[in-house]
Amino acid sequence: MLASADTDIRAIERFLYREAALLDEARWEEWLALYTDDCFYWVPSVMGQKDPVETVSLYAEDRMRMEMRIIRVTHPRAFSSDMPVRMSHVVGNVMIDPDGAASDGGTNPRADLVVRSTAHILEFRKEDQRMFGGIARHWLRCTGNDWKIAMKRIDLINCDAPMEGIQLFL
Amino acid sequence: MLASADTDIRAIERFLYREAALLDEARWEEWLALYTDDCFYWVPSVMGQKDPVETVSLYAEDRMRMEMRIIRVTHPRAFSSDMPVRMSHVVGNVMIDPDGAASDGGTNPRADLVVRSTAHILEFRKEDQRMFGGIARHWLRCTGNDWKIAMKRIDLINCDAPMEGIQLFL
Amino acid sequence: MLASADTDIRAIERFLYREAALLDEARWEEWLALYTDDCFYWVPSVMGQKDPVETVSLYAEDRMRMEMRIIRVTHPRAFSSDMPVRMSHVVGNVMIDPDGAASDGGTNPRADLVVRSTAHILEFRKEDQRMFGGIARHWLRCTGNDWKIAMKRIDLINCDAPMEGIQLFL
Amino acid sequence: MRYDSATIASLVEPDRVHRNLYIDPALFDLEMERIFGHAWIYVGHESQVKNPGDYVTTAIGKQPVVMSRDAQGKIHLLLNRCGHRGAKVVGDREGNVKLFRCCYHGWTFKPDGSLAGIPMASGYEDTRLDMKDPKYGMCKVPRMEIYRGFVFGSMSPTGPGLVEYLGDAATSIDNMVERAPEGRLEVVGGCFRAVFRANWKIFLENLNDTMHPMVVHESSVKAGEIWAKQHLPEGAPDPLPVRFTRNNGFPYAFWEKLTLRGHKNGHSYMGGIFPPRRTDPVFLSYVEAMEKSYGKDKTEEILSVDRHNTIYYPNVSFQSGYQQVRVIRPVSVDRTQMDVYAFKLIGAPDEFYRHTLIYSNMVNSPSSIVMTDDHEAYNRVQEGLVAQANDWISLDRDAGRDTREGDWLSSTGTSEMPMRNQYQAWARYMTQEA
Amino acid sequence: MRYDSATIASLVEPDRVHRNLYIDPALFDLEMERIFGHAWIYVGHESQVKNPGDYVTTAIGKQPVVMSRDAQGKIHLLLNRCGHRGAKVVGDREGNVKLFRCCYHGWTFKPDGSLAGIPMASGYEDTRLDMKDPKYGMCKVPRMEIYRGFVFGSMSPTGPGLVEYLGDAATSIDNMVERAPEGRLEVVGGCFRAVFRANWKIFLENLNDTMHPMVVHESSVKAGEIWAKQHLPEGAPDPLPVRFTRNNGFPYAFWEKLTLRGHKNGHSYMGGIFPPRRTDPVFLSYVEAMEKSYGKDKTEEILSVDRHNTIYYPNVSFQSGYQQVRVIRPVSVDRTQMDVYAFKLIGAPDEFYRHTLIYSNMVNSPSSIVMTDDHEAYNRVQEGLVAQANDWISLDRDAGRDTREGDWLSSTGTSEMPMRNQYQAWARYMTQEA
Amino acid sequence: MRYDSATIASLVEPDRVHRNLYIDPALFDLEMERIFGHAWIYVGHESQVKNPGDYVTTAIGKQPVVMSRDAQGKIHLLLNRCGHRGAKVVGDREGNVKLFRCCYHGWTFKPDGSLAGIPMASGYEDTRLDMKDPKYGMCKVPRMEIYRGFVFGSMSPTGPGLVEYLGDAATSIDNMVERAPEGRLEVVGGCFRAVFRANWKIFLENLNDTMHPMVVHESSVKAGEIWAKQHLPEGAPDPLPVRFTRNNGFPYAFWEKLTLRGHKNGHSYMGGIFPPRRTDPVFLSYVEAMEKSYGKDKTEEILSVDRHNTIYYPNVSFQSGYQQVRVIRPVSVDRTQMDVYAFKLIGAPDEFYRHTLIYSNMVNSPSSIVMTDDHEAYNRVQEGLVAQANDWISLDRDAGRDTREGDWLSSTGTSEMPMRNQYQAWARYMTQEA
Ligand code: FES
Ligand code: FES
Ligand code: FES
Ligand SMILES: [Fe+3]
Ligand SMILES: [Fe+3]
Ligand SMILES: [Fe+3]
Repeated sequence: MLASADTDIRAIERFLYREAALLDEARWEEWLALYTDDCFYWVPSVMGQKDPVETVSLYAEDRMRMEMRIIRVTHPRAFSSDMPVRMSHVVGNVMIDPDGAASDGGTNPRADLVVRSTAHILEFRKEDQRMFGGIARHWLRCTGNDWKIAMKRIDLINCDAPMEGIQLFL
Repeated sequence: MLASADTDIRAIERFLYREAALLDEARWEEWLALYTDDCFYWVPSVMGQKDPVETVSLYAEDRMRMEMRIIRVTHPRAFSSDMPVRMSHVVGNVMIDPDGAASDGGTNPRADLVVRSTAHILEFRKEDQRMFGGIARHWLRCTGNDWKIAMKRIDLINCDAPMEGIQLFL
Repeated sequence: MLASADTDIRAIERFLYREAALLDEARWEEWLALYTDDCFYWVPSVMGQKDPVETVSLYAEDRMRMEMRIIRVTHPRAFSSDMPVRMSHVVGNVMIDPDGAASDGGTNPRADLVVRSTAHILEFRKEDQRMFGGIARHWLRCTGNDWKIAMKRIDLINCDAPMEGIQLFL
Repeated sequence: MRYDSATIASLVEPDRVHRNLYIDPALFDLEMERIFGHAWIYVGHESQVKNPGDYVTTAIGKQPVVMSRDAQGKIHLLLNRCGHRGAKVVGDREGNVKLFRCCYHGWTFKPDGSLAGIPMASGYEDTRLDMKDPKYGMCKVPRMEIYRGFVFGSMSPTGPGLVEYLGDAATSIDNMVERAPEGRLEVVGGCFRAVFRANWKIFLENLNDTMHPMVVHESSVKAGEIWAKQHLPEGAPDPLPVRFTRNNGFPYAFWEKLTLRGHKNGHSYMGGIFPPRRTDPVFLSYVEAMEKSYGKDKTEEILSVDRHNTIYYPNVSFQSGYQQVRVIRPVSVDRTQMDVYAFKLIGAPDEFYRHTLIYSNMVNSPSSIVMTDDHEAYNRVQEGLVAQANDWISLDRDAGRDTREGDWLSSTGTSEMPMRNQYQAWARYMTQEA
Repeated sequence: MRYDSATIASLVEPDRVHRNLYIDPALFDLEMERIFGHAWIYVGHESQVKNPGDYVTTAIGKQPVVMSRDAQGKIHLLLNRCGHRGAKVVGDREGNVKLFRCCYHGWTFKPDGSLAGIPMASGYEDTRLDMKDPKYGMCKVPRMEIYRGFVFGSMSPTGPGLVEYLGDAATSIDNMVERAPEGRLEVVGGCFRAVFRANWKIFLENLNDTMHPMVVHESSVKAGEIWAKQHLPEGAPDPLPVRFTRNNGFPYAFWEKLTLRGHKNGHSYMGGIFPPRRTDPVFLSYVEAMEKSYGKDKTEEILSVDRHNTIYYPNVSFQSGYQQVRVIRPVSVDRTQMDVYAFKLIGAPDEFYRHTLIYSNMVNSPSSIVMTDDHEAYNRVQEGLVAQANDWISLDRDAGRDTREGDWLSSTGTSEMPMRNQYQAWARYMTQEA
Repeated sequence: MRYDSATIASLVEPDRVHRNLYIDPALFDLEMERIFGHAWIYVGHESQVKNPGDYVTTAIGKQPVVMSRDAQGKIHLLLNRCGHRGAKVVGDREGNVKLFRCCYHGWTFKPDGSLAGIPMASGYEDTRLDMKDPKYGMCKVPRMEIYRGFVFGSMSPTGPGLVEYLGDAATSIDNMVERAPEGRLEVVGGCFRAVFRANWKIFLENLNDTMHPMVVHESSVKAGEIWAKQHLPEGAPDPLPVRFTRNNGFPYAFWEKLTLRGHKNGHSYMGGIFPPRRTDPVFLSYVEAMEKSYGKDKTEEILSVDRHNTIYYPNVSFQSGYQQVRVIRPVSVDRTQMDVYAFKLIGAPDEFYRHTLIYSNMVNSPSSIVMTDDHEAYNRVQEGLVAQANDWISLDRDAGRDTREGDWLSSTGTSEMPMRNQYQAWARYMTQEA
């Protein structure tokens, strides 16, 4: 019982680590392939934001907008990226989050479980680094013998601070 | 044997992750409930500090002082917190620490094992972030089918650097 | 099968955590003992650097140079260290890296597997902290019932940024 | 270096400006004094302080300001500083109070800034302190005026009134308000706070700079085009995200034909770049609501006012079609904060506001695939101007072709007239000593 | 802006000071020159360099200083700079050496700063270099004096001696020393280093500001009260942590009755806020040790001296009851470092020192639930003073009611007299050109 | 503080310099104008832009510069700023283009900086804009000259030519080039970028400062010695890593005998510290290649030129034996960036270049066990000079013993002559107003 719980969490960790690796290596197509067709990617602009439809969000993207962002970032003329942005994700404190559903902002994604982890993201651009940190939640849907991400939400501790441009997915 | 060691460490990780989550979500009562009545919370002000009674400490708090800090932080007039402080803890490199007892500063807590982990803590307040890092040690006491924290010690790598105010527990 | 994969990764994590602990505690001899006699320690100065012999590297050290660095850092007259440097390593996202061999820069180390992890390293010196982050790869060789590090490569996201002196191993 | 008026005047020519305007901290300090210390500065909207006791913190240049509503419902602009020993009284961004209370010695202030109470006031008998003296309260911003719900403040006790100042550039505000079936707007929830490493004037230049979109935004234009080609049947209407990105890629001929008008006080606006009438059900139900309030003709009239960015010099830009208001706070000569607010049209269907948010999130977020390119362009200008190559910045495009009618200059849609116009206003402010 | 003496004098009035004192970098630089460059500055305690060869690094204003003890046991204050090409000689915070050795070319210096050796000194024959010339050594701080173990330095070769400077404000130091049964104090282990984002003078204002505790510290006052109510039987004595927090919440009447005295050189002190005689066994055994050394009456006399903070202008504060010494180093006009030392009373029971540490950890740590609120208050003042609302900062409380006796001003316990007194001293220093 | 020439001249004496040279931001700004704005500044090597369209970004003082190669193969130095509104045109570090394109409005520029195209140029008819006017292009660095593949630029349109400027200090460059069997060098791959918190001149002082190695580098000297003792049989030849570290520990007698020469323009060089002829197979096969190209005698002649660092004032240092070039960019009065390039000798065996890289990685990397100690020493000087102890920095060693022959000063190998020589040049530049 505990063992199996343990097994599960290991498999989930592997899955989240893979997502982070794809982000850090800018392998966008493979990254997006981890998401469901009806996925939603949400980074609120307010701590504990209720929903993505009553107030602005740093990111509130369905698959269409995620695809557009990827086309753009990989486009040769995305000059904001001519000094490339590099990222390094630590996915920490991975836990099954029984109450996670409550934070779906009313989007009610179809998912089999919600995983909560701590995101520490170091970003480098031009000659500066900055750090992002907060709680990441993944709504995972079981598909055959693998997972897909139906929704991802990241609550950054500095979500409402003045910020310089963010180019990539967190 | 290895499997069981493995199982143990998983359970311990879950426990430490839970502590971190309660800190990051400022759920102070639940957090404190993880500690024993005779607990001790210690953050030295000197690298490798011998004990908490011969020199000052950033934190050297028994349960009474921990309770007072919580009352204070949650008090509406705690104006230092009217721009709330937010934290994000990564609990990394969790290991059983066979020699951990040696670093109890002579407090000799009643515990069943000492766990060592690496703490990376990102803090946000007003518009700034700062990073804390170092070694965290938890003295865990087995209580029925769960753990309690009899003592926690964090050795920050910048423990003796000039510091702006720290509001919360690390 | 999955269980055993799981078991392995746990053992590997324990091994990498131990390496990090020895670095954070400046226990250099014990740290070096984790490496094989024919080991190679490499930190490229260019993102995705092809090899260590056609362009400069932040570190490109065989065991001899590693030993020299340790003698030097521990030497009483290493005045750059008279304000000691302190480090805190989080070893995150530990994964077996099936394609890892490709990034050996042509050094072709004799190893049984390549492990990929995310390194977040907080460094303190004088009164400042700075953060390093990137992908760490360990080429592990199975020796009896333990591992040895045949090669370590760290690709820092700021590898080509102007940098103040780095004293220690990352 | 200290600047006299003659020197300052010499930095601005009809068709070019001196590089120092963007990089000299001494000029920046003078700007805070002579422009942000005199002009009408946008500070917020009534709806941010709906109820008595509500307050929000804002700024006028580098001055920390509180906008509050008193028990009688009157709005006040206060400098965020205690009359005792100067502590910042309000620490958080918004809230509701009966009295403001200073954290240091507990002096209290009414929402109108007047001193309400001092612990142990007896200590002040027979001293210079006079509880009625506003100096001992939270001082008022010398002037405040509200135009159709939009609150402006001026640090100067004298000068033209707000209405005179806005002139008929105010029509863009009028139109944004009228676009609400109930004629009222509301700020809901949070706002974006973005920061760029460039002088504040570079942002103002950009807002009516119609020669930049197809270049700066090329990657998001392509994102829209490529996505559409991949996913949409030939000739299908653009979903909003595609429209919001690809429209920046319109041919030069399109931009050249846009209206472009500059007002003598430094304001300006450009014509719209999105189809003023959409055909999706959300928009249609919105039109329905409009017609119910205003009738067909008036609705037609309101919706036919088709403007993109309207700049009110020196710190705010309105985009009425998607109800976006962008406000800047200069931080230093090479750093600027931009706050972006999305407004809700009271009386419009909820779905309509969703579209407003889609615009905000896609176009005006710090993580927007559109705006980040603008900000990088600003940063690039700031980085480039370090080079001493040449003391002058060109504003030559269509120079000498502006036509004046009353308070207004008009030009072709791709002219640099709006910038020339801004710097004429700049020179006027900056040469007013005192 | 460059300040002449008349302008500086005009910035300080008897009952108010000009806002520029806190925010103008030019004034800050002048302060470093005219105040920290002349006054007696506290640098440390003898016990920090117990043995020959011991040294610690410290500072006088922004000057890096080394306090060392030579082979004869004499203490020296040296500027931490090599006489060759200027490298900082001592890099760590403390240690023990026979000779200081510069890391760059290996010049060596005696603990008294004199040049001990130069590799290949032959290269200096017939040159201007004279090994006996102190300029080629580590230069001495022009003046050093020690008062009962406390070391002060002055960057000015002339001026009043330390004893004259301290005047009988020195009685607070006397009392702290006498509180040791053996009449000696000792610094043990580390110290706290806290930083706040405010001008250094705001800290000095705060130390005898008795109108702030019940407000600034309200949350920790409540923490003490609530905890006590929850856990203690009616009327039980307060455990130390409760006392250390709730006492800040005493009624105004209590503070008003406190002694408050200001010395002409800018020093001042306030009466005690903790019961001078405790009844716990630790304190009783301490009293026993005291009486063994001093006898009953003298002990009574010593313990009845009941003062809280004593300020020695411009950089140190003593709290004798719990043996706390707080020292500041101005970093910039809006940034200050504060070092806190806990002293051990030699001859007192070990347990007694535990209580000293409990006080340090609870009240003076960067993570204290008490002091962090003070520092936030200082930061708030610095943030608020950006506002141009009003050029003046009020020091009106009980103005005009101070009574002078010799070097001293006295006032009611809640008066702002100590600040008025500090700024009179400030103006005196700052108008001494030289 | 503003400096007139007399004041500046008074800051430099034959045997000492004033502390302000290292810490006064006003002097730093003047240096950027009068030294980095006039002297020949090293910017890069031809091989960094091998092919038509290749470019790299570099700098002259604080001026952002692009080095490019046009279709005809000609190299150009351009200021990295757009002729329109000033945006930095090139954002990345290197690349290849047909035309540079500004990110903001799409103006394009030829590799020679001339304006190639403007979208909708029609907007500029009858305006001041003239497409042929270089001001509207990417402006050229006023002068560029190339000496044997090494590219220098000068921000001053007038002044001595590069050859005259280098004087016969150029022989160190000649020798480095001739050490390539094919007489050509090449930069391969990346470079190191190190930053230290000290004034740029402290770096220049250090390069021919032969009194520092045995002290600053003691820990790496010991590392080499100890490792050798532990692992090598008595009298075995030193492996390179041991040589690269322990040689810094040679006795003073060795350094005293080194050649040390200073050129009137501020340049200088010192004799070699590594055996000029190695005996390992790699070196022997290199000599073979050399002799194949040059014949025995010429090879002998080339390899017998044995110099360690050659400084070309004010921003570059050559080490020919291991083909290291170190270039500095002053960032601010107390911050400097250093770029280190390793050169490949065309025609030498591949293995030979490996040795060059071992030297780079061990000696010149930001994580080197050697250079980090130099940088810490520079930082220490900057930290120490805060102390007002003494206004003067000593350059006394062997002062008055320099012997002049033509453009050159000579001295014993441990003299501070090279620094005295640098500051004579410094004073010359700094007193040229204009
Ligand atoms: S500063 Fe506000 S009450 Fe004293
Ligand atoms: S700088 Fe100290 S010995 Fe040269
Ligand atoms: S700024 Fe370069 S094209 Fe306009
Ligand atoms: Fe744009
Ligand atoms: Fe206080
Ligand atoms: Fe060196």
